[in-house]
Amino acid sequence: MNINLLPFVFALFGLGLFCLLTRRSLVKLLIGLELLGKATTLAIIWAGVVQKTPATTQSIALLVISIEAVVVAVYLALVYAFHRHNQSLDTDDMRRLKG
Amino acid sequence: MMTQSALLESAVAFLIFGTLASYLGGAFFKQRERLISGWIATLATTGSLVYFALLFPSLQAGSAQVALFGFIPWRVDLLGWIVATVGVVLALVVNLYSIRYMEEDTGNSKFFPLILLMVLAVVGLAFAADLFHLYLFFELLAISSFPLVAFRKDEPKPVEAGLKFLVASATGSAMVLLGIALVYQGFGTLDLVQLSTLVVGGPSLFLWLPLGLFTVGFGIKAALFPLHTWLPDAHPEAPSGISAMLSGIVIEAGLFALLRVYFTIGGPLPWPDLLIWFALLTMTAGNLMALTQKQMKRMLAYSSIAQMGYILLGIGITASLGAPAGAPGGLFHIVTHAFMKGLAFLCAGALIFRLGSGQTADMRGAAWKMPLTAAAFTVAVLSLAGVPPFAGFMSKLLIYQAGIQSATTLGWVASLIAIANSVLSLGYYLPAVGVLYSKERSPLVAAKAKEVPFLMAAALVILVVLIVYLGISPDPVRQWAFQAFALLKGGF
Amino acid sequence: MTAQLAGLLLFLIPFAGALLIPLVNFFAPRAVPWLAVLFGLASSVIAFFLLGGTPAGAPITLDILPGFFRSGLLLDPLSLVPALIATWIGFLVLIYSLGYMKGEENLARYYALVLLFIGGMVGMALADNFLALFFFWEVMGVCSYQLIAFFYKDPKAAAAGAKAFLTTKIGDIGLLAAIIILAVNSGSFSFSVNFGAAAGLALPVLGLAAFGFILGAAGKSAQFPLHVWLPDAMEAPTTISALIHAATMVNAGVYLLARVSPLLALVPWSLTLVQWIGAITALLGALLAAFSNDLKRILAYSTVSQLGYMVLAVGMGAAFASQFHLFSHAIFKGLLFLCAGAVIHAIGTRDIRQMGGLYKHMPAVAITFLIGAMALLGLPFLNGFFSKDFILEEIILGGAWGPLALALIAGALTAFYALRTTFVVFWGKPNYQTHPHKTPANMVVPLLALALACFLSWLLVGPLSEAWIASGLPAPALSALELIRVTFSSLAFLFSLAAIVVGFFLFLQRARLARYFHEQEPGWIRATSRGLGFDDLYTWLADRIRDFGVWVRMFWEERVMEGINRFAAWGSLGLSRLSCRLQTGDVHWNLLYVTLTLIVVLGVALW
Amino acid sequence: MIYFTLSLLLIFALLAIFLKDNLLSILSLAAVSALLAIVFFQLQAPVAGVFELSVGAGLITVLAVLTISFIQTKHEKAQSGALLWALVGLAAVSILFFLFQLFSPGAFSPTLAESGWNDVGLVLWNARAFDLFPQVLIVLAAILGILALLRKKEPVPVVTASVMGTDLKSVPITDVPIADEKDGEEPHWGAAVPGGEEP
Repeated sequence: MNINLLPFVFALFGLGLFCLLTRRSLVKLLIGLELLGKATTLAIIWAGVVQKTPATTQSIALLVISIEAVVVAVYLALVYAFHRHNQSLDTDDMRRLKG
Repeated sequence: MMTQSALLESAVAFLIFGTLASYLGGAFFKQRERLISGWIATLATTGSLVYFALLFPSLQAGSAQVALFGFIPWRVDLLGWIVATVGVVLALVVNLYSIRYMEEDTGNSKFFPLILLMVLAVVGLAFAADLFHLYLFFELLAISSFPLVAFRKDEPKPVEAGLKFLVASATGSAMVLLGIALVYQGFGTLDLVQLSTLVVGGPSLFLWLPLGLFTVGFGIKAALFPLHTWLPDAHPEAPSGISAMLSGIVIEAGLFALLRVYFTIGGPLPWPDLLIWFALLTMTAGNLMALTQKQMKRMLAYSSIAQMGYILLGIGITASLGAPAGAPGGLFHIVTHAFMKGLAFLCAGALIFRLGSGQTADMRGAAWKMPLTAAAFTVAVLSLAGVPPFAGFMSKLLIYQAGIQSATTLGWVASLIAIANSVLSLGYYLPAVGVLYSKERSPLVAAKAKEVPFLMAAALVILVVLIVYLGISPDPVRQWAFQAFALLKGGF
Repeated sequence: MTAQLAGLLLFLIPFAGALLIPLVNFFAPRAVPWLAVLFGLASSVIAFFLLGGTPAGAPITLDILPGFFRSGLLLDPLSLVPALIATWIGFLVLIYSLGYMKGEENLARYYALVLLFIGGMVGMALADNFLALFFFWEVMGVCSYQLIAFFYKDPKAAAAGAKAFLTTKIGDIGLLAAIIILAVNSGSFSFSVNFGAAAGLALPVLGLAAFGFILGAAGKSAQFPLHVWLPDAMEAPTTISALIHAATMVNAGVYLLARVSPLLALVPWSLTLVQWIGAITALLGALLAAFSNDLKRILAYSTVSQLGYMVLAVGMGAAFASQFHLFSHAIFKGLLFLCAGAVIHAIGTRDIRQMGGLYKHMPAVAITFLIGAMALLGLPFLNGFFSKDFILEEIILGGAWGPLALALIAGALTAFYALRTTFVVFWGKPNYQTHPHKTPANMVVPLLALALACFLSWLLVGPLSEAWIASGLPAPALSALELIRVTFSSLAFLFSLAAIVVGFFLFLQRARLARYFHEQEPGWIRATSRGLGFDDLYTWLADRIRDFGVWVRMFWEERVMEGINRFAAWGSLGLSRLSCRLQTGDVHWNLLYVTLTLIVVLGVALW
Repeated sequence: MIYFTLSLLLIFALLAIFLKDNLLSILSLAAVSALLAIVFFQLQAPVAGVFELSVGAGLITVLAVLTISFIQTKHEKAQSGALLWALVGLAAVSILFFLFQLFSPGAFSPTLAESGWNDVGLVLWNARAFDLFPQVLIVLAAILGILALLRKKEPVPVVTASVMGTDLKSVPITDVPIADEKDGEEPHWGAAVPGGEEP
């Protein structure tokens, strides 16, 4: 039985991008970034399956997942600071800098 | 005589322990946080720089495998050395400058360690031989720069800039990572040297997708034209020292990563001229946008985008048209740009430090009260525009030459557009200098302007000397740039 | 010293002097005139080394633009005569200037320009290719403009300078066009290459080139119809007039025609054109000179007339004769001008009707002027006599009867105005009010030298013709004795004698003539006094051209350039604002750019 | 069967994107993580699965929920019923699929190579040990960064001594009109910054 998970990877990645592009909230931005992360993690694991080196890809995936968590933490800290200034999580309030 | 790995270990250890010591020292002596953290960081970068300098002679023969601390396999080559050393030099100057500059800020015990981590990331990026390893340093670079951009979190704008930077950067990272996964899926290894041989012999059919993802992913960090949008927000809002670091070495690091990837697995490039088109777009857009900026630092940020176009053009000309001078020109421009843009941002920072305003209009006539700063700014800006006796001219000249050397229509057109851009860039550089030297003075200048304190002035003078020196006798460094690419085989 | 080195020094020294003088003026302004004289002396001494023998060896060449343009020195008799004349007369002029220009302002500029002028002429004569020739040609043009307008505070002088510059420019355009035509054809600027390649050129194209050269020469040598600038150029200091008339500028055109005469010979109509231009100019000049009352103007028209003879000789294919006359003319015209300068210096006016009886005050000047005038009208055994008869003889041999007739009439008129001027100025009733100044010694010395040369210079015909023949240029083998024999036994002698006699008769009848003209005042006389309407015509034309130019300039500046400027400024600013719109500040837009770029990059890769 | 899991994953991803409520969409994201963990199990990558489940579904969710609840105002917290519902649903789905996966291990891809904890540990500590170096630095950077971003607003420490040649007299910043106010106020650091005081 032949399976190919790459279409799912791209679908998930696309969903992440879609979320980033259309949802005007900082929480949704987080979700979009997370979806991108999930897609890449899946792609990494799948690469290990294809190359038959699951241990290597799993260790890479561990690092990637933890980096994801780290980035989310920093992001949330920034969101916290942002909320202090704007009392909102709307990206429409994030348009001071332009031009 | 220390071995190569011992030298590199010392250089890296200085940075690591500098990070820890700087933080702990600052955290323990809360009252003198800024001074202790700052001076420890400065000393750490100095020590690191010394060992980098000692490392140089052993790189003449080509790249070498080094097991850092016994378990980290890096490949040391001249190309990486140049980028890493420029990063360390810039960090040294920025540390020196920030000791005084950050005196109104809190949290300095985090500020200086983060700068050191940033440099560490550049060093790792420069020598990493494994694609995922490279990515990790890339991520380290990003994560250490987010908080620095938003360091003045009590104002809304830096936070906003940090958020935008983070979102763009994380998106780019995800793309890079997806590309890495695809490469691994295709080749079963992530070692760049192995990949470069596999690409030549093995299947490259699938490579367009990861290469595209790498281009866009690293391109976001390198601020190529349509991907640059985070830069004009992040660079001006960061503290000026960080602006200098970001424009001087961080975006170049993104480009360097792209370059490394292209030179290893980019052999069968599916789109030969892409880099050149990107470069032309980037420099034109950057210059155009800089033209109507009202804030000094924002203008400089846009000009960084334009300068990235020049670097990319040099590399692109060599990569796709085969003119040998291009890539060394680009590399040399990385060096000169680090110094001149660093200097420009530090000068802008010095003006803001005294005036409290970043608007160009508020700096009217500041030169008469801050002659050294204004003179340094003039040097930086003229050098950026590529005016002869300064370093920027030398590196730009190499890039123009490469385009003409390639003897193709595209090369010629690219060189002409680059030259036209240089002229265009004078359209905003000169007015900025003119404002400083204006006869009339803005009220802010009349009330507050005075020459910057000694430490900041020292930082400015160091960079001015570097720029003038590289402009008058570019040759050792220019020669290194040529050598770095001559030694390059399979990406290292 | 080899001839090559001498040749090189000959034109480098004046240039060096021209460069040095402003510097010296900075430290020691009073030394400037003497320094200039020193430089003149140096080059004129060096010129003697060139007399000995024309070089057989390779001339000096220099790659100025490697692979594209090399220039060198051409040292043949044809080029040496103008060069030597420029050097020597120039030296005399410099000495003379010591006295004449004393106390004027801007002396450094004056001397620098004079040296540059001399250097330009020497360089032009010694150039072995058209490009260098044109360069020095233009150097002379600029110098002449500057020097004619030297008294720039005088509007007339400024206008005269501009007029000289613009008029000669018309000719320069022709010259440049001709040079380009030839260079495009042969791929080289060298004389020899071009003369070799010219035969292969289609006749109309070659004719165009020939016409360009004729136009250029006419402009520089003040030939009909571009002669109008020369009389006005009399506004210059008299020394400069002498320089222009005798030594440098006007000789250049004749030299050019002589130089390209092999080329003109290939175009049948061009020689005829040159003959007629020369003849008409000779007559016109003489006529205008006969009815002028301004001493310098008379001499200026006389120069025009004599140049006409020379051009006529070139048109007859007798380059040697023209150069011989050029040599003679340089001497006696230089003499006449310097005398005139002395007179003007003494009296303070240029109008001959306010002079008269000056012999008593300045006998030396009077005698030398008389000698010069006699040479001018061609009294036997003076240099002008031999050279002019030589030309007439060539005309007769060539059978150009029309031009001959004009030339003879011009000869008669020449005799008339030469006698009239001499008499009115030096022997007639004194009409001046002021007491004449004494002539300084350093002004008299050059006069005596030149007067002596008027008697002796024709003796050089022997070496000259030998040198010509030796270097392969067409010239009759003549010695001085031979020249005497030929001259006195030819038809031309009779003709010119007749012309002199007629002129003398006219001179005797001058009172009646004057009364006739005064009472009847025929239209053509009025016209003559206005330069036969040429000036009016040119002024009208120039006005129209200027109007057109103003309109073009307005259009160019106001519409085109301003438009471009505005377009560039608005365009770049507009583009800037537009592109700044791209920076929406909205993070979603930022990400949209990223996504679109990804799609485009991947799309390009797939495609 | 793995396709089914992935389809469900995509559905939850869509939910995470489109749900209006912030908490619910974060919980949907947690569900996505959980499903992804199951996919990893199915792909014989249990280590990554467990890690994804604990970090992706657990830690990140907790962080996000904490942050949001910390900054969200009261009226938004009223929807805890929905939260409960979602949590229960999530748990049910996870358990269901975990059981399903346990009952039919390797049914989808019998050729998959297996790698347990030991293998991964071996790789991570030997073959790719060098990646831990930047990893540690990243964590360090993140800690420093978060500390910097969450630092209390405190007065600038006043130091009067002169240390290592630095002249420590700071310049008082007085109010001076600023030329171009169009872009909003410029940073006046040193001056008091208006902003919400957090508890």
